[in-house]
Amino acid sequence: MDDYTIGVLTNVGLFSFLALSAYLLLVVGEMSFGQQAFFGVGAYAGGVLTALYGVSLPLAALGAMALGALAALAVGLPTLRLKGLYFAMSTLAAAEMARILFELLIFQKTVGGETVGPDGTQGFRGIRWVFERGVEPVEYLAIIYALLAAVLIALLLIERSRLGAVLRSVGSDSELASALGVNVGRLKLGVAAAAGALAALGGVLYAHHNTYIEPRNFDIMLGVHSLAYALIGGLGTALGPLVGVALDIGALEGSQVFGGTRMIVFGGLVAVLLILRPRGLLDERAVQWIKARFS
Amino acid sequence: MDKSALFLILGAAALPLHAQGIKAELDCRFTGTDFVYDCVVHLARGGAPLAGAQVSIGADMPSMPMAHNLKPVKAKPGAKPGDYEARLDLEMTGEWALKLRLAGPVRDQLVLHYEFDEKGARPALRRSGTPPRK
Amino acid sequence: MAALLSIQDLVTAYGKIEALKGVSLEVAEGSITCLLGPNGAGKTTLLFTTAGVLKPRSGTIRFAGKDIAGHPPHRIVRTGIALVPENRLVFPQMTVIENLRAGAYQRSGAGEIEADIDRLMQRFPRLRERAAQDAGTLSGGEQQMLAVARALMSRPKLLLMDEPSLGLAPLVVEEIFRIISDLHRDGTTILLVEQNAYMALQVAQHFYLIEQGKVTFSGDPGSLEQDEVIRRAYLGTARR
Amino acid sequence: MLDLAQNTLDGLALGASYSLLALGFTLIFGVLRRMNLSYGPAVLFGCYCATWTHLNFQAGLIALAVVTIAATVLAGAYVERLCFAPHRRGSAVAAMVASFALWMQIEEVAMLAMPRHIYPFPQLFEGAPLQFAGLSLPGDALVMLAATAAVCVLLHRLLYRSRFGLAVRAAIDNPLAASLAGIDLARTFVLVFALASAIGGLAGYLIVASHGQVTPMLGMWSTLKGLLAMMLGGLGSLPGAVLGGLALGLIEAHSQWFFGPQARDLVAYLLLFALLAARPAWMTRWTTIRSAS
Repeated sequence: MDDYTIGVLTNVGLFSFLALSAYLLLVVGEMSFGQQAFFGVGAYAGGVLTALYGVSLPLAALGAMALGALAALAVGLPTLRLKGLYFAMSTLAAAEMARILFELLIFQKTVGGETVGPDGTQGFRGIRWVFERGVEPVEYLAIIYALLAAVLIALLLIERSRLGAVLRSVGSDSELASALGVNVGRLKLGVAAAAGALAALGGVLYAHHNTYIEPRNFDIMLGVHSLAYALIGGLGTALGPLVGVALDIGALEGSQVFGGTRMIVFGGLVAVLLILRPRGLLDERAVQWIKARFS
Repeated sequence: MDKSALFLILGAAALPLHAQGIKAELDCRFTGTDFVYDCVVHLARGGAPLAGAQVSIGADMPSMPMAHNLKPVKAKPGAKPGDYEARLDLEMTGEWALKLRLAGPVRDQLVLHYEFDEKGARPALRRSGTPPRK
Repeated sequence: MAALLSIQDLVTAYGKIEALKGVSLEVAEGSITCLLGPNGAGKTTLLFTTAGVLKPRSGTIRFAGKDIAGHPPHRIVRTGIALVPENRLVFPQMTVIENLRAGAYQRSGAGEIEADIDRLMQRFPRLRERAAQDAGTLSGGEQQMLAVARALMSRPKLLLMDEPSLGLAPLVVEEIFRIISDLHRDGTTILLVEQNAYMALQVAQHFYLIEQGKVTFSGDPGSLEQDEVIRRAYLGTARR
Repeated sequence: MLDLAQNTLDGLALGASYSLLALGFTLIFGVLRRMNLSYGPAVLFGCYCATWTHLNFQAGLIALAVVTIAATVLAGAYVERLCFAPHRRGSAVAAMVASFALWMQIEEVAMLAMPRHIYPFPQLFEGAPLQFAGLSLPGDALVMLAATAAVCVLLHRLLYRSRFGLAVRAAIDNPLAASLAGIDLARTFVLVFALASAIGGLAGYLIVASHGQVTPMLGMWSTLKGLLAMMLGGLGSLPGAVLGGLALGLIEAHSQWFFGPQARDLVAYLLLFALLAARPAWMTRWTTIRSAS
């Protein structure tokens, strides 16, 4: 595979973490415009841990995920009792605040004779942990997809378990679910934390792939895209968001057929697709239909 | 695959061994046809020109870098050592994040920000994401 | 008397579930025709289909000679049919007067409309007292009167009424049925869906019994003993 | 003290543009109960069409305003037909995501047609700012305030004194009752969408003419500001949209003065977040929001 194909597949993998993060909240009926903030938290935390403190990537990833989960709780605690559009707007506000805080974040150390670390709007260069260990692009791609596979397996197992059913019940009618004894508040917070950690994991991997991050990478466009991928792909299964990402970045971007006009084609395609399948490609009905075919 | 599996398991916490910082500068000239620029990359390490590297240049938009990126271009070694030439075909003017991927004597990746216009390109003055108020 | 409204083999479904399984009935001009039947028999579906809110799957609805099946609600209102829906649909954040004006949305001639409003105010004195109030602040009975008055503002030839006495105090129910008889006296044709079979049969000239989306009986109030009708309406017509 | 007054004045002028944007947003949300993410991009499309006209023909200020408004209404109609008409009875989320997809599309069309990063736009008011009592009010700010006041008055008269206004308010209050009263909901929604787009086009023109430049950021910027102002004013209420816009303008003007440009937006978002988290009753007294999905 040439460098470009590896690059596109890596982007698909990285974006999938973010789309899955948005998907998790959608399953419990909450629409978040802010998962890109936790993606950014993961990127900055992971970058600082490896570039400034020499922590190994796996350890740094765990640290970043923990921080992502904490950040998600900090946003979720005051807002998760909000409904629909109010919750969505609070996540948007929180994420834009995070982006501006990244712009104000200046925290540098001299390591090996160079000053390294976040420098506000100048961004954060030199996250070279992966390059210094001579990891080939195709190997890093394998790591990303191994982690993605692990996350997917976990999600698909949860979906089949009792917890999966409870999550979907909260998503379809949270009043009814709480009437049946589900602690909706605590459950939604748990899901928000998990979604935050998942986005942070994607962030760490992105930072080390790109070796440079800046606040503008984590703007509202990223958040709206990840939400759209989950909704276009369909909420029936954890594979749905991946279909959304693969459709846009994989097919259209990768094909370069449309070149500059890719967004025009993607925009029109999605609008028409949503008319035919308002709940996305792999919605609940499609998943039942497929299960019926194969079980 | 051994190297990546190795460090996944080991996760050894090692001091970040830093390849000496590589500096890169870019001179680009507008070729006359829309958004196509002829560029020369000057690579230096510790002050001395870095010759003999394989350089490929990709370009991303600062916002949504994972969705907007153009096919990377392989640069040809230029006249002087440490110089590499490449023709960049961008979709539009404005600020681009150029991703230089180096292989050969040193493996690294640098990201440079340049503002492209009708004449050529100059380092982008970094302003915040929030649009400035008049 | 010629039939003002005649419905033939009307089928309306919600997705796969057929709420009306081929209903045929007629409403004679100037009459009060009553539709009785247990909950979920399809009474409201029939009114919604006639008023155009629901699209029928098949069958015809002939009104004053024209087939209006499937037409959108705003065109059906223009042909002269007005629906007073279940649980008193009003515009809660608009005043009583504005609710009435909305009812006359399709009519032109401001003078005539204001005259109609005054006439209705005489017929419904309670509405005159509340004229400038938001409809949402009215009592159940007052809202029901407002809903009827608003429907009358479009000067309908046929008035469809969906359980006007639902959830109202007995005294108010008396008043509602007095209004229905007055409307009948003034020549308005009424198709009345009503739970309160006893009161409905007092005013109706003809009635239909509907169960699980099918008409199972039709006749004049005299043709069956009152209790027999009520027994059938609510205990079903299971063969003994 | 003088600075406080000057900042307040600047804040009101800035807030006026936000109010116009929020009015357009709220009209669509109030009637359709739907969120239109293509609202800003439609305004961008309008402004780009005006810029194209300006670059190729000698067009006066009024002509450019008309082109902006007309093009915005055109883009708005396109969005309405493809994203909102098909989902009228369906899910609000599908409509919103479809409007997001068209946001991408419209912005890409605009940027491909005119790829330069920044385009000059004829200044609304060349003269020196108005000076009184030690305060200065630039001409375009004055026009912005006047335009916003005019739109508020006209909109109020339209809604409370015209037959169309009665239909719009009835559709907002109770769509089923409205259709039973003989109001053609489909036609009302299309007309309201056009009205909201026209207001957005006017706002876009005034913003671009007072800045004297057009950038591709205008689409996202106006969507965010309109949304923010609408939420601040209490979702779905037209007076709330105007007040929310002015409040946002004041917050930004004062926080920029005290803490600098970055803090300006930080304070605005922080305030919205705190407001939403605390969620005082007055924010929802006007509408009950069924969950968006």
